[in-house]
Amino acid sequence: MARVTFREDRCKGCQLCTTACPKKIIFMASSINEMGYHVATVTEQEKCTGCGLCVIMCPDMVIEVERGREN
Amino acid sequence: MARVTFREDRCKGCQLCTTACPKKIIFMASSINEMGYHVATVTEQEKCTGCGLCVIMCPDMVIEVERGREN
Amino acid sequence: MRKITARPYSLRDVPFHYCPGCMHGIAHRLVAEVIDELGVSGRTIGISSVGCSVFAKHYFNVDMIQAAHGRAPSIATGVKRVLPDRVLFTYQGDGDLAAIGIGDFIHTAYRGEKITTIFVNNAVYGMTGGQMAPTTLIGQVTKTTPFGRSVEINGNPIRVCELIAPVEGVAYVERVSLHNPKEIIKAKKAIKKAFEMQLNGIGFSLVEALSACPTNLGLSPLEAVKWMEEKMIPFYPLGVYKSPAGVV
Amino acid sequence: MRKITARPYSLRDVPFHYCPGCMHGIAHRLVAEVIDELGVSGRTIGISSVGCSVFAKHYFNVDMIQAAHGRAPSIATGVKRVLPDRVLFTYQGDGDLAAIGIGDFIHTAYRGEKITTIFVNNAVYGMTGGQMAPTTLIGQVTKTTPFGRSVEINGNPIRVCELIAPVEGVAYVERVSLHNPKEIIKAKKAIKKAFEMQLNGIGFSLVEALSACPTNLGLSPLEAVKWMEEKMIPFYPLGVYKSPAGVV
Amino acid sequence: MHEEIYIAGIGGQGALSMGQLLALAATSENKKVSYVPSYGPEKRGGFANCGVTISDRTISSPIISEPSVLVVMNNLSLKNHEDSVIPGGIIIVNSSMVDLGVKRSDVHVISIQASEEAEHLGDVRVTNSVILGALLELTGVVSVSAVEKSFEQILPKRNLDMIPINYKALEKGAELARVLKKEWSNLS
Amino acid sequence: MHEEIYIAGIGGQGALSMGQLLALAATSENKKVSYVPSYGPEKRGGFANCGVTISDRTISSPIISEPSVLVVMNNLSLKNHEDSVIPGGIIIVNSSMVDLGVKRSDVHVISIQASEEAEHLGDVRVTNSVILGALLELTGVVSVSAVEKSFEQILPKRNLDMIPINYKALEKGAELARVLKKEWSNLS
Amino acid sequence: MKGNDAIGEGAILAGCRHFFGYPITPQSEVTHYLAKRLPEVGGLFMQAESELASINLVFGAACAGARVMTASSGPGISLMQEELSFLAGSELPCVLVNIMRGGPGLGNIGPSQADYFQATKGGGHGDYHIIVLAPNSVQEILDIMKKAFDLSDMYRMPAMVLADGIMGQMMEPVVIDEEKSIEIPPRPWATIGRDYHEDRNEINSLFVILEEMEEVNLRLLHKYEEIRAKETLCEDYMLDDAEVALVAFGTVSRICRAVVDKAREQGIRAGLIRPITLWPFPYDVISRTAKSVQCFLVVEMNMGQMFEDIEIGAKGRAPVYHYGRLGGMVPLAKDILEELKRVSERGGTGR
Amino acid sequence: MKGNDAIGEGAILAGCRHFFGYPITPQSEVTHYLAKRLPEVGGLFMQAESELASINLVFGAACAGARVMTASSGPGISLMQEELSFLAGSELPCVLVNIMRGGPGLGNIGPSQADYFQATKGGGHGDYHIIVLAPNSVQEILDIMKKAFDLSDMYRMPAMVLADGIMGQMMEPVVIDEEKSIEIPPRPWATIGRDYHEDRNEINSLFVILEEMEEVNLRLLHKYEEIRAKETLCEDYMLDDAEVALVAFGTVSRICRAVVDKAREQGIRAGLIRPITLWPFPYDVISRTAKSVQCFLVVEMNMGQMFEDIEIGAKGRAPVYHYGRLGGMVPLAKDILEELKRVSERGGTGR
Ligand SMILES: Cc1ncc(C[n+]2csc(CCOP(=O)(O)OP(=O)(O)O)c2C)c(N)n1
Ligand SMILES: Cc1ncc(C[n+]2csc(CCOP(=O)(O)OP(=O)(O)O)c2C)c(N)n1
Ligand code: SF4
Ligand code: SF4
Ligand code: SF4
Ligand code: SF4
Ligand code: SF4
Ligand code: SF4
Ligand SMILES: [Mg+2]
Ligand SMILES: [Mg+2]
Repeated sequence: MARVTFREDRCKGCQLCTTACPKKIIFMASSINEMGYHVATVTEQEKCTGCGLCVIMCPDMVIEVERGREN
Repeated sequence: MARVTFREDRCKGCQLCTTACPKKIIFMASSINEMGYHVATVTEQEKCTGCGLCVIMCPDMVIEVERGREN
Repeated sequence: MRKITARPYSLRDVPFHYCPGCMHGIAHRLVAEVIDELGVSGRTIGISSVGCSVFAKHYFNVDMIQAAHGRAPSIATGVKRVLPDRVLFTYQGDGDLAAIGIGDFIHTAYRGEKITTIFVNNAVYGMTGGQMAPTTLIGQVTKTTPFGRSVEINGNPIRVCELIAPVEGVAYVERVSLHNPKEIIKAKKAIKKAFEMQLNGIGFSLVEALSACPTNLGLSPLEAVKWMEEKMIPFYPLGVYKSPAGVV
Repeated sequence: MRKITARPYSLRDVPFHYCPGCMHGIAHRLVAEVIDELGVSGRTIGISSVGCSVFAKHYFNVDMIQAAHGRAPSIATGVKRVLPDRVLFTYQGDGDLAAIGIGDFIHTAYRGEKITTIFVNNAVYGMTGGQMAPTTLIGQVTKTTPFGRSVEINGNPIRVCELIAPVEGVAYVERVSLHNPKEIIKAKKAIKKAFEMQLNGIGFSLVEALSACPTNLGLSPLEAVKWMEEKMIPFYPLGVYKSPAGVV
Repeated sequence: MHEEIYIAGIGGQGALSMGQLLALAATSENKKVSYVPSYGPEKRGGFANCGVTISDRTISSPIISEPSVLVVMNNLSLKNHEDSVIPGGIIIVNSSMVDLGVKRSDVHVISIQASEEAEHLGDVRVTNSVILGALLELTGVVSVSAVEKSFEQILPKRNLDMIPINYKALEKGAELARVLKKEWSNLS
Repeated sequence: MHEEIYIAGIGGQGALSMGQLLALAATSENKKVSYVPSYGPEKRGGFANCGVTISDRTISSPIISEPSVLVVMNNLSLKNHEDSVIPGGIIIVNSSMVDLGVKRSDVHVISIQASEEAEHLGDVRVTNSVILGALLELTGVVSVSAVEKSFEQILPKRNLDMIPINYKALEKGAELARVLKKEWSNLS
Repeated sequence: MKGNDAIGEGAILAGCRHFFGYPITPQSEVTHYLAKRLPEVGGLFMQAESELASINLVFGAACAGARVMTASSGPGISLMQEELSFLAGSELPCVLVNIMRGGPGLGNIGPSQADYFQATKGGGHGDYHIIVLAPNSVQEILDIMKKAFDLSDMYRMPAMVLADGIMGQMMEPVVIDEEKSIEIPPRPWATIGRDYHEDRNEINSLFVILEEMEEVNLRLLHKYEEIRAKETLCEDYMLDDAEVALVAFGTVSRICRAVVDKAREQGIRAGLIRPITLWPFPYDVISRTAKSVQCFLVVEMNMGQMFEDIEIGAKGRAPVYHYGRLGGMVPLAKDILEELKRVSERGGTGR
Repeated sequence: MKGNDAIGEGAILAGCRHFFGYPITPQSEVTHYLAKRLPEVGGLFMQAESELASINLVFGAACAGARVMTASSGPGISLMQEELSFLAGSELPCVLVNIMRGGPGLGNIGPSQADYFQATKGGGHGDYHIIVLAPNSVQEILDIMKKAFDLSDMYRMPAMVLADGIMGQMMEPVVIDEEKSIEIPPRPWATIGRDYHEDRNEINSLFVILEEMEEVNLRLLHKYEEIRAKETLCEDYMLDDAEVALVAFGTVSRICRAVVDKAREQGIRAGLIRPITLWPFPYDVISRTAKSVQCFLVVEMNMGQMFEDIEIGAKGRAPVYHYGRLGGMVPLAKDILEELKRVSERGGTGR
């Protein structure tokens, strides 16, 4: 039970999160943000374990992870 | 057969040569030179072995040592 | 759902101006988290140096001072000597600390100044557009070593941890890397340890964080990570170089 | 009778202005003798630094340059890079080399610059009248440590040989003392070795010569020698710290 | 002949290389020329402008504050620089990137969907050449052939194969400009 | 009262402490005073001079170039400074150290074998006090008692037992000066 | 009291409790004095490894809100130029003392006034000024130290006391007014930790946006204009009916005062202008005087530095002459008097 | 060719084969160019660990008889001030380039002329000067580098080329006269080892005997006077019948030239004086012009620095006005024209 969200306007498309994710579920979207970068995203949300490694890796604090019971 | 001589005008009376001499034959004279220093001197010339340690020690290159046959 | 991640309080909520994949942002976050965890945000003063991290002064939510190039350790000392109960850190690049600032750095270390230095080594001058740093590797091409750094002309890279660890007055020295989550977690522990040394009045503490400057390496961020693994880390071994138990 | 002593050719026949018992004169003579023995007098350029030995420029019978305080290694490098076949030495005091000039010194060492540094450590600032030097011992009273040097305020003395020996680019490091004939003889050998490292293009070489400043210690020259034996040498162990075979 | 051309955009859009092409071409024609770039402080995404003065006579100031020709590649640049153009001057707008309108009525305005045109030609990277083609057609400040030669000097080796498509883009821009020029003369 | 006193010797002779004694004494008498030392560049054996101005009125320049009283303690100092004394001024010579004669005829000259006198008193180190005693007698620039008090301030603790002999030296100097003064008045 | 001691004691009386410095003749005695005295009053004396470090330690202490100072001489002050520009740009208060010596280069330790340009025009980069005060007696040294700290605080910028070895060595009696309580103004801008003040403080001299930097510069400019209007200090002597105005500062002004006395004795109507603040410079006094005198004679221990400021002030209304001694030499009263006679004869016939 | 490249190429054409420097924007491109080019011509490019080291490496290379240079910008040049005084005192030739940026402090990288005082009055200690040249076109940059080396050699003193980021970034066509053979004068004084010259050489700036130091200073003074007499360079434009004289150097002089054109179009008789050597400064031209114009308008990218030299030169004969932009901002032609109109109306009615 984990959810990962991306603050898209801050993403610089560096892709570091993509290799950090042990589940390899982060991909670069084809859409670009205001700064002109392709943003990181997750489609298979359900595979996310909430390990937070992507958060640790992201230099721009784009990523947030929530975990636990849905309330 | 050795002779030690002092270039008195250069002596600063530091006494370092007196302890350097293994024969302990160097003493400070009571006379003072132009700079106002008591100068180092040797009275018992004959005891000098010509080892040159005083020369090595003297910071002001006051001392000269000659050795060998008188010619 | 419980948020398991949160922006540290000691970091202001403004976007970093750093290039994509630049690890200055990671280092900033770690320092801020440590300050939060130690509960010293309100009595911490940070010194930002000249280099890309010049903007650190803008990002940390603590009192900040902008130093001249290389002078952060002396300025931190000036503050600390007036306010000994405050927490001081300098945040410096390799050019700043190991080139122009090596004198300030070494004397601060010898004095055992109770401050913490975060030293971000990216093996190049980032801000000025990619010139050789004292930590640039042999053979590495930069704007001022267009034919690759040569020992002949430029000498050997400076390994800062190795140089400073034996110095009395230095309490803690560790080299970490920011190129993957595992190392980042270690990096944070090192930074915490370094701040604790200061809080406990033991002495000067230094954390060298290896980092990449993809822009000036001319590599993508992922390529830069690989470069770090293959080239940089072998030359700059990670680990604790000094801790109060003795030189490790 | 055969004169077994002679003023070296590389030393001009003028009286030293140094104080009675000051060992700068001994160091000058040794350097000059080595230059003579190596037959490089005509292609040697010496850099005198700011300190009592500022007058070295006047005493050596080779081309001489008067550097600004602490900058001798950079100036020597500047000459050497233009004229690689010349023999360069710097003659520096502890304030000059280890305080204001530590940056120039360390970077010159890291570059492995093929020059020789004669470092006369008398644990005090002689020329300016007896202030604390980076090498002043803990507890030692000077004009700027009237209550004795304290680790708290001034930090630990810098042991230059220990600091620099591990550095790549450094070929030869030895600490000698000038307080008695036996050690002076060793000192000369060390200086010769250091110059040979340069002549053979191996790298940077350093001889640290412990010396006394009776004037500013407030001691007679003989008392100063005793002070060296009892206080200084125990803190600054004599010996070879690096030679091409490796760090000793 | 004396033309003061100011090209304004953001980093990465190629304003600077457009200016350099013009300057090189003018040099090869033995004209007096000066080129002065200016950047914003941001590492990325900041403004990147340049001014190119091409003249028959000695150039007094290389700093252009009142251009005779303004090229704008984004909204902000239009807003910032619109007022500076001399009356009777030309504003060339890449309308693929700019959706603001030009307010001035005392200048000639050329709006070209340059990016789209470039994509039609097969590579969006030749956007600037489309604009350049129009500029040359309108001002005649240097010859097309001089600019063509300059491409060889300025393009990195690995992109030399881009030369033909750039030529085409110049052509295309000129064509579009010719149409608009006719409209102007019809109007006036 | 306005007296400009210049004391010239070489390092170690005590010219500077003589000046400081005078300055301290004058301060204690609420007179205006200034004291300016100057040394040669040599570490040892270089010149060590000082100028002391003592006055009832505000002192313009503390730098003395034309002293009213000159004290010389070695030959070179006499040679260098003899000409600077104002006409009618006083030159005090420690003739134990100076064998040159004073050439000026428009000044009062006092020659004292001060070192010998000091040795007679039992300590050559009080040479300067002999000279000082003469100076006080001749000029009255400060009172003898003010100088005596100053000794306590200036002497290092371990030398406080030197005070009585210094007093005697002052006395001796004054005595010698009185004799010479009488000679002058006889002459003139 | 000795001038060098007066510097130290004056600082302590002004509430300064932190000194960072590096020895250099003829300034070292200031450090010796403070090394002893500061611990006695609970302060900190710390010797740095260089002047570069000294001024940065000062920078840090100033950030922390301390009244802080350093002292040096020519070569050392030169090494501080980058940081002086930073201190000015960051608007930090602190006090520097420069006991000038003969230059250029290593020069010698003789007295000199050859650092006038460096001090008053700004030896560092960029548009900035520091307040420069030139005392001419031991009492004034003592008092001016407080003035320097006060001005520095009020305007948040470095202040420098400029003197020479003669001033430092000179002994003159002084009156110490222990009563005067020290009021150190609050420093809401100091970086002493967020808990200790409102908001968050940043000390900075980097302004990447040109317009912002221009605004900062304009703010500095206005500050400088305010100081010019309010804080200029100048003393004159016998100026009212003077035909020749001597102009001199520091040590030399004392000699010139004696020259005026002598000249008057000889019937020459000489007067003296002594700028006390060298920046801001008393141009007004010069301009006013230029209308009434036949000419100026500027006397300095340099090649003619303040001279230029007199030329600016005189606006061509009266010719300006220079008499200087160089390399550690002190101009003698009698030589100045000679020169004074010479120029007063040439009078208004131009430079 | 780009201005920054012209600096490098100009140096190479002048026979310079040694560069020691440290990166700083907006100067770094000079180092990039030379890092590539110097090895191609058998020279040495060496990055130092700081500007302090750079200038001392330059010092050493100059001692060894090389034509040698460094380049930097504000903060870096400030760090070199001690050594500049030493170079001047030791009478060593070398060339420095200062690509000025906005200050004070860290400032920004915009163009600026705020280091005028530092360059021309001497930011280091003691009485000394360096030659200061201010080109205003890429061709002139190229040529002036040689001039700088030649003057520096001839007078054995440092020469500085003063420019800004606009000059550095600017591209203009240039003509390179490869033919001109380089004549580097002999250096009998260089410390290249006793075997390689007569006697024994000593490079020194320490003179403990005051009289000796004064002699050295006088020698320098005479040298400086000779340079003032012989080497002053200044250009004027439309000055003959001008009622208002604009005065500007470097980048700004180009803008002012355009302003003159525009003013003339509008019937205003404007002219331009462009000092090329900032030290020695062309006071004569200013003095002469002051007789014929109604007023001066000095335009600078600073708070008014060259302005003071114009005041000195004008001697009050014509009022001197200042128009400046600060902190990296460039004055616009139309704003200068406005100001020109304003002051030409106020005309001779004083500052
Ligand atoms: C005195 C001075 N010299 C040079 C510079 C130019 N400068 C700015 S940042 C920098 C190098 C920064 O490199 P580093 O410390 O490695 O930081 P990075 O940008 O790589 O993080 C230099 C040389 C300056 N600002 N001041
Ligand atoms: C920039 C600068 N700072 C300070 C000085 C003053 N100064 C001259 S010698 C010296 C210290 C010399 O000490 P050291 O190097 O130990 O030599 P020593 O006299 O003891 O042989 C200092 C601080 C100076 N000349 N230049
Ligand atoms: S929290 Fe873990 S699993 Fe989920 S996206 Fe991030 S790295 Fe992948
Ligand atoms: S690491 Fe952060 S900035 Fe980089 S791509 Fe992932 S989310 Fe974006
Ligand atoms: S040569 Fe040897 S024995 Fe003779 S005096 Fe010297 S030290 Fe003594
Ligand atoms: S060591 Fe030399 S200077 Fe010292 S006393 Fe002996 S002879 Fe004299
Ligand atoms: S230039 Fe390099 S160090 Fe600077 S922000 Fe970009 S990636 Fe980071
Ligand atoms: S002061 Fe000390 S170091 Fe200097 S000459 Fe005298 S004894 Fe030697
Ligand atoms: Mg870096
Ligand atoms: Mg020493």
